[in-house]
Amino acid sequence: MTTESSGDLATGEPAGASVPLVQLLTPDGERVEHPDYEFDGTDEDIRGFYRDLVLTRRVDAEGVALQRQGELGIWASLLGQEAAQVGSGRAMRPQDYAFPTYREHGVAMCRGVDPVRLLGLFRGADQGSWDAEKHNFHLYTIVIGAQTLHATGYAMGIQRDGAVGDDDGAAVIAYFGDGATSQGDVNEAFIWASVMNAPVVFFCQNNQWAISVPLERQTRIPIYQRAAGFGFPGVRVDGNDVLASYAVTKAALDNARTGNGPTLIEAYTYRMGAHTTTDDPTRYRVAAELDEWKAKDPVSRVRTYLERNDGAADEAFFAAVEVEADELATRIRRETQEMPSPEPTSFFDHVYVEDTPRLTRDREAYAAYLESFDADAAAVGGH
Amino acid sequence: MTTESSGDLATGEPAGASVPLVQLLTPDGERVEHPDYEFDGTDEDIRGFYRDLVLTRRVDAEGVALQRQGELGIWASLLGQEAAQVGSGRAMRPQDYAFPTYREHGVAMCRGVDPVRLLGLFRGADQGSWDAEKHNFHLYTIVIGAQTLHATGYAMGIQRDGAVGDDDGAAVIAYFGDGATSQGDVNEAFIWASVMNAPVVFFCQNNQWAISVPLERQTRIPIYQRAAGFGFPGVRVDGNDVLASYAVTKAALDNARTGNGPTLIEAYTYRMGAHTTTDDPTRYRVAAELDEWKAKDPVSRVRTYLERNDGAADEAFFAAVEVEADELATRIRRETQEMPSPEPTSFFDHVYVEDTPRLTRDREAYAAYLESFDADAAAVGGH
Amino acid sequence: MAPTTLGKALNMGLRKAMEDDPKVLIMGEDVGKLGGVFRITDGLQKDFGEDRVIDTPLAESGIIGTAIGLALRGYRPVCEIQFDGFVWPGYDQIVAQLAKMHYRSQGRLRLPVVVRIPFGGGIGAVEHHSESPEAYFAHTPGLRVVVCSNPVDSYFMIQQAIATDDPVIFFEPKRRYYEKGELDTSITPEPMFQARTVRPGTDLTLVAYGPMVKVALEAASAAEAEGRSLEVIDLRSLSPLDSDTVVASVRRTGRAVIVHEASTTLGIGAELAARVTEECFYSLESPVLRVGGFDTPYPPAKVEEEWLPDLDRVLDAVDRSFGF
Amino acid sequence: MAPTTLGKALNMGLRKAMEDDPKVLIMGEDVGKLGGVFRITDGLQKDFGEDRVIDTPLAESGIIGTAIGLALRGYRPVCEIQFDGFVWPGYDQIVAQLAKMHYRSQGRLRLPVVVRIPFGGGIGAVEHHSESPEAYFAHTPGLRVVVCSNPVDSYFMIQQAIATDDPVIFFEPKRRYYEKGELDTSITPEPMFQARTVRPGTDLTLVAYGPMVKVALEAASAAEAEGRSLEVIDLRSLSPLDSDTVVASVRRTGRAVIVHEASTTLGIGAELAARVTEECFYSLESPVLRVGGFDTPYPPAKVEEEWLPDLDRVLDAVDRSFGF
Ligand SMILES: Cc1ncc(C[n+]2csc(CCOP(=O)(O)OP(=O)(O)O)c2C)c(N)n1
Ligand SMILES: Cc1ncc(C[n+]2csc(CCOP(=O)(O)OP(=O)(O)O)c2C)c(N)n1
Ligand SMILES: [Mg+2]
Ligand SMILES: [Mg+2]
Repeated sequence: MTTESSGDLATGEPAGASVPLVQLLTPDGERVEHPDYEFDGTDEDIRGFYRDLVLTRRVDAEGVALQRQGELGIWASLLGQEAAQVGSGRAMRPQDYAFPTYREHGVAMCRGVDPVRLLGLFRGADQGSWDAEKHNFHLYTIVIGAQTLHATGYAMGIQRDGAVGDDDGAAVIAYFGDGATSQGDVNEAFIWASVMNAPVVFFCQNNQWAISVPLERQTRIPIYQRAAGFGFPGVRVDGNDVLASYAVTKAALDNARTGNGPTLIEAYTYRMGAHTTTDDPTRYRVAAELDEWKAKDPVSRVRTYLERNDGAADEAFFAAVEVEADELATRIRRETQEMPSPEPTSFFDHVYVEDTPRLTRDREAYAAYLESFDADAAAVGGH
Repeated sequence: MTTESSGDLATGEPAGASVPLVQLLTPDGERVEHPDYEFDGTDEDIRGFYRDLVLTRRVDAEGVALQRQGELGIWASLLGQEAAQVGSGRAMRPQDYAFPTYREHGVAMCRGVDPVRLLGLFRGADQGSWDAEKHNFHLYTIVIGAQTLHATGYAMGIQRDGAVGDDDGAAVIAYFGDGATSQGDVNEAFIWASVMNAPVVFFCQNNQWAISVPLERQTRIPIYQRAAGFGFPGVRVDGNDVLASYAVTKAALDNARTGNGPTLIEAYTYRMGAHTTTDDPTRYRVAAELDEWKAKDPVSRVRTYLERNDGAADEAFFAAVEVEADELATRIRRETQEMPSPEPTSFFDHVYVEDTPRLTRDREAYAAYLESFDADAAAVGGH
Repeated sequence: MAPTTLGKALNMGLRKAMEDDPKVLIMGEDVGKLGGVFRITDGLQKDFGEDRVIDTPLAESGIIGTAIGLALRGYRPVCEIQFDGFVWPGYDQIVAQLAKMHYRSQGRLRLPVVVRIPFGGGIGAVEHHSESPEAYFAHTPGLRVVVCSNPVDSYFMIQQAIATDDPVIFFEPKRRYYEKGELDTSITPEPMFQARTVRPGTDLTLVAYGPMVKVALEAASAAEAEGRSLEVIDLRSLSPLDSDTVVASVRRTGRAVIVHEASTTLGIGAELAARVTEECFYSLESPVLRVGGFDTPYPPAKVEEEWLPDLDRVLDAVDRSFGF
Repeated sequence: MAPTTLGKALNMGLRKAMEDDPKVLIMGEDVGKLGGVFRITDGLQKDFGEDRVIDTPLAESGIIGTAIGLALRGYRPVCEIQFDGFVWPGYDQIVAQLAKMHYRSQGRLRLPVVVRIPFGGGIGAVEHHSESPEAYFAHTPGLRVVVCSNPVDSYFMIQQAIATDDPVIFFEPKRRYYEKGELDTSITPEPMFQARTVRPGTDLTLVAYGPMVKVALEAASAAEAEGRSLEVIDLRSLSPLDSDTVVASVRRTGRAVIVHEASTTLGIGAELAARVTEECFYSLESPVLRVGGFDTPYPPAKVEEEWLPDLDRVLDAVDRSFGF
């Protein structure tokens, strides 16, 4: 693992300064070598990544659009973070388990979650309706940082199952943002994981902003260096480079599954959109920043690579992905619009595995109360 | 500042391994040089330290004895940690402010707090009765780690007062234990202090144990290295060496007061007694450990130094200190035994700056209720 | 005198407090350039600087914990918790430190810290953004807990809270942020820790606070049409809980209904019902009834209107009260 | 059948649960070699190993948060919070995660986590070691909250709690740890989420739980001498709160007094008073009275006996009830 010496840490080097990061595909679509990491896949794999990136971006755009049209209450866009998510998501094995924030739509798709399922939460129809255990992809966690402890505990469970130690072992990946690194929970997760040597990878998407708060308010040194203070490796990867994100995550997960403990990955990236659809980034950041990052776009560099390298992908491939994305968007839109709202008394369900007597009574009384309106309406009309 | 490179951090070097620590006075009473730190005081200062160490130890012993005799509910002994406390406490300037745990009796005395005041809390007569603002020594904090954030906020106040930046600046020192480093609050304090560049020194007395839990359960690398992960310097000092504890703390406080931000000091020491008087360390640690540390006793090495160096101190000096300690112990004992218990209705006071109507009513009603017993007793006897 | 939204009134009140006392600080997530996600601190960092309006790292315990330290140094921090559901990581600092330090020090130390919490539902939000955690604070001795319900109170109460030498948990009804009222900043405000009768009546006492005051007033109007005169009380202060005002009213009306969004069990209504019953036992013609959120977690937004107390559920409780 | 202390009964119950189900884990500060500061987990690490009895780092949020993860992986963690006053750093994980995850997942995920909290005062301890925070949990939908009061219940209830697929906050009356009772481990225990009438009576219903059950029983004996027959109910379950058992009793007796150590305002007594009044309005001959800790922080140990409800204060309330 590439970690920095801490000599410079003490000098207070700015957190965003030009720190070496692992890159395997440049913004111009050139593949480059790195001493510690290599991408061991084929062009077919890269085409697969490209497809994932495009579909992820399309789903995200559809989320924004559906919110604008009033179909969703809010949407948290991942625009710009596709490569970090697809790269890390694809690096997981089936037996691995992911604990996401509220923005990991790309990871969700890698885990086989139908993106329509993601929209329910933002529509207000549910609080996450996919089967976490089927996809090994936990529900979204909104309270910043809380999921990193769940991930660590889950990893301790893997240890107790004896499912760690060799190449078939399982590992956990915990997603969180740059802002989250300030939460006590995240630091406690680092401590637990380190002391227990738990098979967990901490994947921080440093998208430079926590809503309106810039990175400098969360740390004065690069985030990946936090790990050194807890005694485990940290590495910064180009989060807009899907190959590097894949390679670095794969190495870290393999490290974890074989019993070598946690790693902190800082995926250096940028939130190109607003924090959520209710946010207005013009209040706190300058447009020039966005332009700078557009040049590092995570999707276009893969396309450039595929186009430039004869035989890597042809026109038909790109067209097919486009069609697939269009169809996916159409389906999402339709299924979201058709998404049923929960029944009025549904909120009494699943408070506990077994209803309490009072919940049963409250549900019945409320149902009767609701029915009284129908009756009233049939007669003279209620209040 | 001496900080380690993080290269070895990642390898998981054990937290208690033989890591370089700053030492200026060996267990044998020899003064030694250190490239980064020197003790700039005189033999008179060292005699002063000796006196502080002896008085601190005597007060502590008296606390233990008073608890055994039922005068205190509990006592948290600092036996073995005298040098870390006296060294750091004496390094403070009058304008500096300390935020202690429940074990900083030695620091309290350096700050001019009458030790009898410390006993009230352990007796159950109060929850800390000294004037924190007079001594610039906050009340004891029992919830592990909470005070580190108070210290950091206080340091932010110093910044806002413009009282930081030159040699006359003020600084804050936050005390906590090795176990406390696992609390979210302590790590959040590191983040705040680092990002705000607050004038605060984090002084961790690593006494190797958090009740029965050994250091390895809190960290897998030396504690002082935690600071590097947050971008500020960390240093390990021999916590049983009063000269080194003084020199390192003074340097860190001066760094802070002049605007150079936080430092983490790990005072490497040992809790020679039980966690508190209710604890039984034989359940979880071996006697050999204690013997090892007895050889590093923080008090005897200063005495050896003073005895060995002609003119540094004479018999009369040692005898005078002994007399003073005896007198102090006698006074503490007497004043503790005479300490009045709070009035029965006192617990209604100071819930708020101004009583609420209900508190006033409750107090009156309760006073009347209590009086009814006296009346009853005068008549036929109550229930 | 101008029509002003509740949110803007809070902003004006904060500005006034900062002008009046240089020790007043604002701290929290996104309170600076963004002006908070609800813009309650809009423009304050620009005018008072980054030293007085502090965008903090993202950690609630850190926010409250450092605010305590700042208060010990003589400042008067006003902390913003971004949404009700995010106060819990800071809860230890609130209940074990902030609430107790004055007591612990036998009155020597003062902790003039205000914790602003936009609270309540009805805004179509995702989980953790619609909670009503006031009872958790009101059960904690050492904290003062107040709730504003209209622009005038908002403007004055935030200043009164900041001027209070005890810690104050200041709840803001987020779904009313954009509702307007006439605001005359030149009047002398009433004391903060008292309930207010916002509509007199003779037949039943209807008690509410924060977002539910509006619903209670609507219910009183609707009931009037049915010939029932409801007295509406805006509690304003939950700790100290001004039950005296309610008791005095119930002694006249003989009936009471209390409304809040928080789950009914152990909500403020429970305490009020217990006190009112004890103090008005012989005046009560029916038991104190409670209309609260159900005893479930806050539900997804698509059914929140069913979950939340509303006009109909209040009127239903009024009917039930008269049915005893 | 042997006289066993309450603490030992808990230890035996934990051991039994661990023997019966290899998925049961114990985690917390000092639960290993030390066996916990109260020795409730004594000997368990020795017999079940460090993988099943885990001495954790010193951080309550970490304890609860990782327990949630372990539960998601199929384990049944039993977390020990060392003292009542130290639960707050873990409170967010309890109220925002543990309590809601089953609901959030529409029942797909189950969180069989037990959080053991030794609670209450009367042991001469320093600050934060004598708190009664049960209402904070009982106000939180999604949590189950129970309290044991005697060795038999302790032995069985801890096993029942571990067997429950919902999160259970398990309060243990620390000042009763050393009190003995006959324990027959072969009997079939009663369901856990129900109150129990521990002494029948006809004139007044006296309700208590945890450490106050003993005081209530003593009060009933004392009252008998004055010719009053008090029915004593041990609530046992605070969430769900078995008010039905209390209501049925009060319908017979016409009077109720409820006792707990927690501050009176918004304590369990408030909820019980509200419910009982609503459901027994016409049977009540006097209002439900509450005997609780005062509305102040827990005081220094030297005056805790004055602060805590005791025999005399309970009898005083009984007198007042009959005085109506
Ligand atoms: C405990 C908590 N406090 C505050 C919030 C409100 N909030 C939602 S997202 C966010 C910023 C998160 O920033 P970061 O961790 O960098 O993730 P990003 O949104 O950039 O992906 C904040 C403050 C929250 N969800 N949880
Ligand atoms: C939040 C919290 N949890 C648990 C405790 C109980 N407790 C008191 S002291 C202690 C161990 C502290 O260890 P350390 O930080 O190393 O300090 P030391 O006692 O060794 O000086 C524990 C667990 C507490 N006081 N606060
Ligand atoms: Mg971010
Ligand atoms: Mg220690």
